[in-house]
Amino acid sequence: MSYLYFPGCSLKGTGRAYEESLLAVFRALGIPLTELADWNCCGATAYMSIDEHQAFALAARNLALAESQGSPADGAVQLIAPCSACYLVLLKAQQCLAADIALCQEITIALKEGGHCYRGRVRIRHPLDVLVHDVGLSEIARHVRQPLRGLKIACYYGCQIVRPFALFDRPHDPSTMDDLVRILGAEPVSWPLKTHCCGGSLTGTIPEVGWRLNYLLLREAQRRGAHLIVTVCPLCQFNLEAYQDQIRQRYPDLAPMPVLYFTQLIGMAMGLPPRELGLQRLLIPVDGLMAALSKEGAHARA
Amino acid sequence: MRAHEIYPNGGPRIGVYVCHCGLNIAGKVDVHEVVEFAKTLPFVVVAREYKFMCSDPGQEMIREDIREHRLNRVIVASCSPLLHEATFRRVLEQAGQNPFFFQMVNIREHVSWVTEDPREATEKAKALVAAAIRRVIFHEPLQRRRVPVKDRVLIVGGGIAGIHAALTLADAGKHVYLVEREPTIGGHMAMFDKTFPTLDCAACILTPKMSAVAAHPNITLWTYSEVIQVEGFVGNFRVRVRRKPRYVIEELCVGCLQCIDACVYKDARFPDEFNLGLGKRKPIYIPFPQATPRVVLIDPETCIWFKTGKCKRTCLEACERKAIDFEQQERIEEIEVGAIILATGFKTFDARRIPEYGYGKYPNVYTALEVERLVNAAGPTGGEVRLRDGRVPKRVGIIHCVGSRDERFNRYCSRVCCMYSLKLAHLIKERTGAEVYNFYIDMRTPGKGYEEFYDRLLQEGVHFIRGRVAEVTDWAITPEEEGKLIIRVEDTLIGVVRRIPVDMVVLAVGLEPQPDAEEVRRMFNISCSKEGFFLERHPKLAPVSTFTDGIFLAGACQGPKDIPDSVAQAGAAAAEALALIDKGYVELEPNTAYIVEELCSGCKTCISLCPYNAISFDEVRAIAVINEALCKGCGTCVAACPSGAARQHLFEDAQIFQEIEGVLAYV
Amino acid sequence: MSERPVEGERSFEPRIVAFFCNWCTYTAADLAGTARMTYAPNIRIIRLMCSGRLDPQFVLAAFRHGADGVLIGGCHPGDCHYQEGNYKALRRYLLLKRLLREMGIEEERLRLEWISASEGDRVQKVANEFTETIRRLGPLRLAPRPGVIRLPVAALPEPSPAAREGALP
Amino acid sequence: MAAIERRIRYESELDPSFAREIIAFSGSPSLMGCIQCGTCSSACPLSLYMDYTPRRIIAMVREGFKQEVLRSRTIWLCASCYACTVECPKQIRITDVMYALKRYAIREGVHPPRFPIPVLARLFYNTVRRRGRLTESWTVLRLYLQTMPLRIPGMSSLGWKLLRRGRLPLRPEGIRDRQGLQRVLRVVERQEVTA
Repeated sequence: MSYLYFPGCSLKGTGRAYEESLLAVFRALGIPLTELADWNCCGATAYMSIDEHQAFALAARNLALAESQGSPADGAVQLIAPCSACYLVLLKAQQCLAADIALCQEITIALKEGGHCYRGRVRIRHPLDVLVHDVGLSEIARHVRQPLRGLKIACYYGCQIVRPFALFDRPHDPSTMDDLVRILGAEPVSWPLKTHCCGGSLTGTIPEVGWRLNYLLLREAQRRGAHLIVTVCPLCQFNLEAYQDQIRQRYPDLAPMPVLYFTQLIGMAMGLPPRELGLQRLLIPVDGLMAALSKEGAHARA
Repeated sequence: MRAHEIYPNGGPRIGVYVCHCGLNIAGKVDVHEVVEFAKTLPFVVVAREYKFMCSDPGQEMIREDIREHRLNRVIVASCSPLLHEATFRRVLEQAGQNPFFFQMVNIREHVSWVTEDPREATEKAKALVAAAIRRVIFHEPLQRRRVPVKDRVLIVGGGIAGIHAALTLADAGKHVYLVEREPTIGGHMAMFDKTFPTLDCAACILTPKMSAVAAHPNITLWTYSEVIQVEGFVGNFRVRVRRKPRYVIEELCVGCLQCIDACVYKDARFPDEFNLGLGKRKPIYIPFPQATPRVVLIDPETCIWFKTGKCKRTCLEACERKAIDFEQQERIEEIEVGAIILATGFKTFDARRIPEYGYGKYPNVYTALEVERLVNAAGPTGGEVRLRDGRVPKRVGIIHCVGSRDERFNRYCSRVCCMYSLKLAHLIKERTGAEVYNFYIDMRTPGKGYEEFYDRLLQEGVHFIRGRVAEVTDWAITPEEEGKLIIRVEDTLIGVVRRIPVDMVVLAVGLEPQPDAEEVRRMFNISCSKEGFFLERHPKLAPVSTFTDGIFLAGACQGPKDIPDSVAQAGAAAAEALALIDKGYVELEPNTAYIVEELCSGCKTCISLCPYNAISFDEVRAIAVINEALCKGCGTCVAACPSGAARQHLFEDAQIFQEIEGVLAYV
Repeated sequence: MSERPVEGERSFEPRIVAFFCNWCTYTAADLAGTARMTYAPNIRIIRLMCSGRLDPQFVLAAFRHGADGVLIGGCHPGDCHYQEGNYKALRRYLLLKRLLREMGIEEERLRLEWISASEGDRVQKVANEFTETIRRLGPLRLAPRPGVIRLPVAALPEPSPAAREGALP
Repeated sequence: MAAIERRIRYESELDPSFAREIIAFSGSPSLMGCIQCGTCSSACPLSLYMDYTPRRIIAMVREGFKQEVLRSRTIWLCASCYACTVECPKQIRITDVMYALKRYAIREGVHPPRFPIPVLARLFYNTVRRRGRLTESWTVLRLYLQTMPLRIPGMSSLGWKLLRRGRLPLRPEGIRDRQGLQRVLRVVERQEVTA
C-alpha cells in the first residue's frame, strides 16, 4: 500500500526530527511515502477559535489535494498525518463535512473557487496506526537489529490521536504504543498519565500553567522508573522536552528526562544511523543512556 | 336513490361520537367541525361531541342514543382502540346491540398528539372518521369464542418477585410451576445482608418465603432449569422445560452435606459464583446454607471425575441415601398452563465498561454487589469489610450512577442505586468506622422512609459530594495520596475540583436487562422497550400485562425496581393471572378466518401458509376447511386466497376497501 | 379548505395510506403519540391484525383511489405475533414492487418497514422521510381524484344479509 | 480587601437568546441536556486554573449569563484535549462549545486585553491566511513581543539551543498557490459573516 504524507507546519520546524525519523523508518521498511504537494496548514486549534468555517476549508483543501494526488487503496487515498493536531483537525473536518450537508455544500463551492474538488475518498491515518495495524508488529520485529533491552519507557499518547475519535485505540487506556515498544525490546512502564494533556500551546501563552502540566507528566514518568518518554506529536514532544530547564527552576525534584518521537525509537532499534533519525536535534541527548544500556547488555551477555 | 330503498329495514343507522379527551384532542382538533362534518355523511343519524366519552355520562349518552334513535352502528373517535375498544363494545352490548357493529377512530395517539398544525389535525381526523363510517356499514354481528383455560400457572424466575407471585397463587389454590435457572431460588435478594431503609436482614424476611415455596403442595419447584419452548396462546400454553443435570437426585438428597466434606479436594479452591468469586467452593457444593431446595450439585467443569474420569469419588460412599448419580442426564418436562408470569429479574452493569473507574485494574475497586457479600454475615469474610489484602479500609468512596443516566450506556436512572449506596455507606461505617464519601449526581430517595434514611446518613456524618467522578487513579500528587486510590471529582456545590484519596472504591452499578432478555422475549412472543426491559401493555393502565394475552410481568425484568415495588408488582401479576384462570374460560376476538365454500377452488394455497395448521383439506368436497378453534386470525390465508373464498371476520375485504377509499376520498 | 391542491400547484400534499400490523407497528404509532412525537399529517393509518393480512389488492386499490404512496408496517423478522406473517408480507411486497414497475409507478411509492412496539421514534422518522420522498416524486397521476367525500349510495356493493340484519332485534 | 460587589443577577441583565446562539454556533444542541454532573470539570486538566469550571460555563450559557461567560478565563484555558467531550454522560461536545465561545468573544472583542491566547490565535490566523502555512519561529517571537516582552530574555537561551539544532528555521514557510487559497477562504468568510 502506498501512502501520502501530510507533514504539517511543526514537522518543518521544531518537529523536524519527527519528519526525518518517520521518513527514515518508512524507507527502511520499504514503504513509499510521498509528501502531499503544496499542502497548507491544517487549520488547527488557533484557527478554529477565530473562524470555524475557514478552518474547515483549510482542512478540506488538503483533503482535496490528497484525493487528486494519491492513488486510492481499498476505496480511499491513505493520508498520513503525524502531528496529532493535524490528524484531529483533518478527521474532524472530514466528519463534519460528512454529517452536515449545508456545510459540505458551502465548502464544496469554496473549493471550486480554488479549482479543487473533494469527494470524501480520503482516509486519514496516524503513522502509529499504520505501523501497528498495516505494517504489523511482526514485520517491524523482523527489522529490529539492536533490541532496546533494559530500556524503561513511558508511552505518551497525549490527547488528540485517541480523543474524540478513537479510531485505532481505546480513548482512556490506549495500548498500541506499549505493544510497539515491547516489540522493540524495551519495557513500557505503567503510568496513568498516557493520555493526560500537555497543555498544547499554553506553554507559550500561559507558561506557568503549561509548565505545571508538563512537570506532573515528567515527574510521574520519573517515579514510575521510566528512562525516557516517547511521544507521537511534535507539540507534546516540544512541551515535554524544551521547557525542562524552566520547570526544574520551579520544581527541583525533576531529573532531566529525554523525550523521543516513537519513530526515533523504532529507528534506533532498527539500527538506523542517529543522524537520519535527527537524534542530534534533541535538547536532552540519549547517547549517554544508550551507551550505559549497551554496556549493561554486554555484561548480561558476558 | 335514497338509502332505505336498497336497505329494506332502513339500512345502517350510524351514531358518531367524537371525544374531547379534555384538551388532549380538543386542544388540537376542532372537534365541533368534525361532528358537523360527520352529520353530513350518509347513514349518520346522530353525531355528538363530549368531554370524556369513556366516562359514565359519555357511555350513557351512547346507550341513550342507541335506544332512542334505533342506532345499529356506532363510531367513537377518541383514543387508541388498544385502550378503550372493549369499553365501547360493552356499551353497545348493554344497549342490546351486537358489540361488533362498532368502529373506533384513533384521533388522539394518531392525530392530536402527533400533528403540529390544528388545521391539518382536524382534516386528518375528519378523513379517519369518514373512513370508519364507510367501514362500519359493512360490519356484521359476531359472537366471541369461548375457550376453556388450564388453571395452572408457570412462573419463570425464582427471585423475590417470582417467589411472592408463586406463593400468592398457590395459597389461592392454584397449581404453580416455578422455574429457576440457578441451582437455588432467592435471586439477588438472597445475596443482600440488609435491606433499605429499614435495615432488616434480607435473609430473615426472605428465607421463610423460600422454604414456604419448597414446602407448598401447590408449587412444583424446578431449579437449575430453563424454559426452552412455548407454544399455544392465552389459557392454553404448552411449555417445555429443560432440567439440567445436577448429578444429584433431588428426591433423595436431604442436604446433609456429608458429600462436600468427603470430596477429594480437602479445601475449597474454586471461585464460588454466589460470592462473585470473593469466596471459594468445592466441585460438589451448595450455593449457600439456606439454598432452596437444600440439594447439593456437582459442577462438571471442576469435578476431577468429569474432567479426567479418574477419581476415588469419595462423595459416593459418603452419601448414605445414594443420591449422587454421575450418569444423570438432562430431562425435558412438558407442561400445560393457562397463564405465565415472567419474573426473570435483572443483571448489574459491567463496571469494566467504564475504564476510567479502574474496575478490574485496581484490586480495591469493588462493585456494590461484591460489597453486599462482604458486609453479609454469611459472606466470604463473615461480614467483615476487608480489602483483598486483608486491610480494613479507613476511607471509602461510593460512586453513584455507574452505567446509569449515561447516553453511552443506559439513559435511564436505575432507581435503586441511591438507596443501596446509602445502605452500604451506613453498613461500612458501622463495621469499620471508616470515613465514607458518596459521589452522586442527584440524590433520589422517593419512597416510604427513604428521605428519612438519607437524613439519618447525613446525621451520621457520611460525606455527600455532588459530582460525577471522572476518574479513579493511583496517580499520587501529594504525599498523603501515596498508595491510595484517588478519586477526581468536581464538588459541584462548591464549584471546585477535588482529589479525594481512599482505600476502597465502591461502584454503584446500575440495573440492566438480563443478557438473554432478547431470546426470552422472542420465546414468549412479547416486546421489549428501547432499553431492553420487557414492555408492559400500558405504562399506567396495564403495568403487569404484556401485548400477548395470558403473559404477565413481575419485578425488575420490566424495569429497575427495589424490593417493595417488585413484591407489589408480583402480587399484581398474580392477581391478574388468577383473574384469568379462575374464570375457567377466555373470550377470544372473533376475528377468525372462514371459507366461503361455493367460492373455494380447492387450490390448497392457504393450507401451507397457516402457521397454526388450522386449515385442512376436505378430500370429499375438495375444499379447504378452517378449524376455528385453532385459527388465531392473522389473515395470511385470506390475503393469499386467489378465489376470494377465504375471508376474515372483522377484517373483511369489503370493510378494508371502504376504509382505504374513506381515508383517500377525503383529505 | 379541505380540497387538496391541484397538481402543479406549489404546495403538493401527498396522500399516504399506511397498513400497520396491530402488534408492533400500530402500537409503535400509539407510542409515538403518547411520546408526543409530531410527524407529517399525510399518513393515514389502517390497522390490520398482521402485515400478513395485506392483500396486494389493498395496495393497488389505494393507488387507484388516489394514494400517492403506500406504507406497510410489520414486526421485525422473527418477532411476528403470528410467527411469520411478516415474511409473507415481505414476499408480496417484492412482488408488488415489480408489478408497480410494470405499471409505470415509481417503486419508491411503496415502502415496507419493520417497526417494533417500542420504536415510536422510528414511526416518526419513517413517516417524515416517506412523506418527503413522495413530495419529491410529486402526485401520482392515475385516476381522477375525488374531492370532498360524497358516498355514492347506489354504487355501494351489496352488504351481506347479516349486515342488513344489523338493525335492532 | 477586594471591593464588595453585588452578586445578585436580575433577569434584565441576562441574554435569553444566548443559549440558542451558542447551540447554533457550536452545533451541539445536546448542551441543553446538561445535568450539571461536573464530569467535564473533573476530567479537565486545566479546570483548576479556571475562574468558572466548564460545568458552570454550560449552566451560564443555558441561563444567558453572556457577559460573565465571554469575559471568563475558562474558555481561553481550554487546550481542546477533548477529555470532557469523550467522558460527558450526556454527550455534550463541550470542546466545540468552548471553540464557539472563543469565536463569539473574539467577534464581540470582549476578552482580556494583551491576553496571550486570543493574540496567538489572531497571529496564527493572519499568517496562515496570508501564506497558507505557519512559521513557528516568527509567530512565537511576535507573540512574546506583543504580550510578554519582559519574558523574552528568559526564553532566549532556549531559542538559541533550538536554532543551533536546526529546530527554529527562520525562512518563512508558505504555499505556492496562495491566490487560490485566498479565493477559497474568501468564499467561506462571506458565508460565516452572513451565517
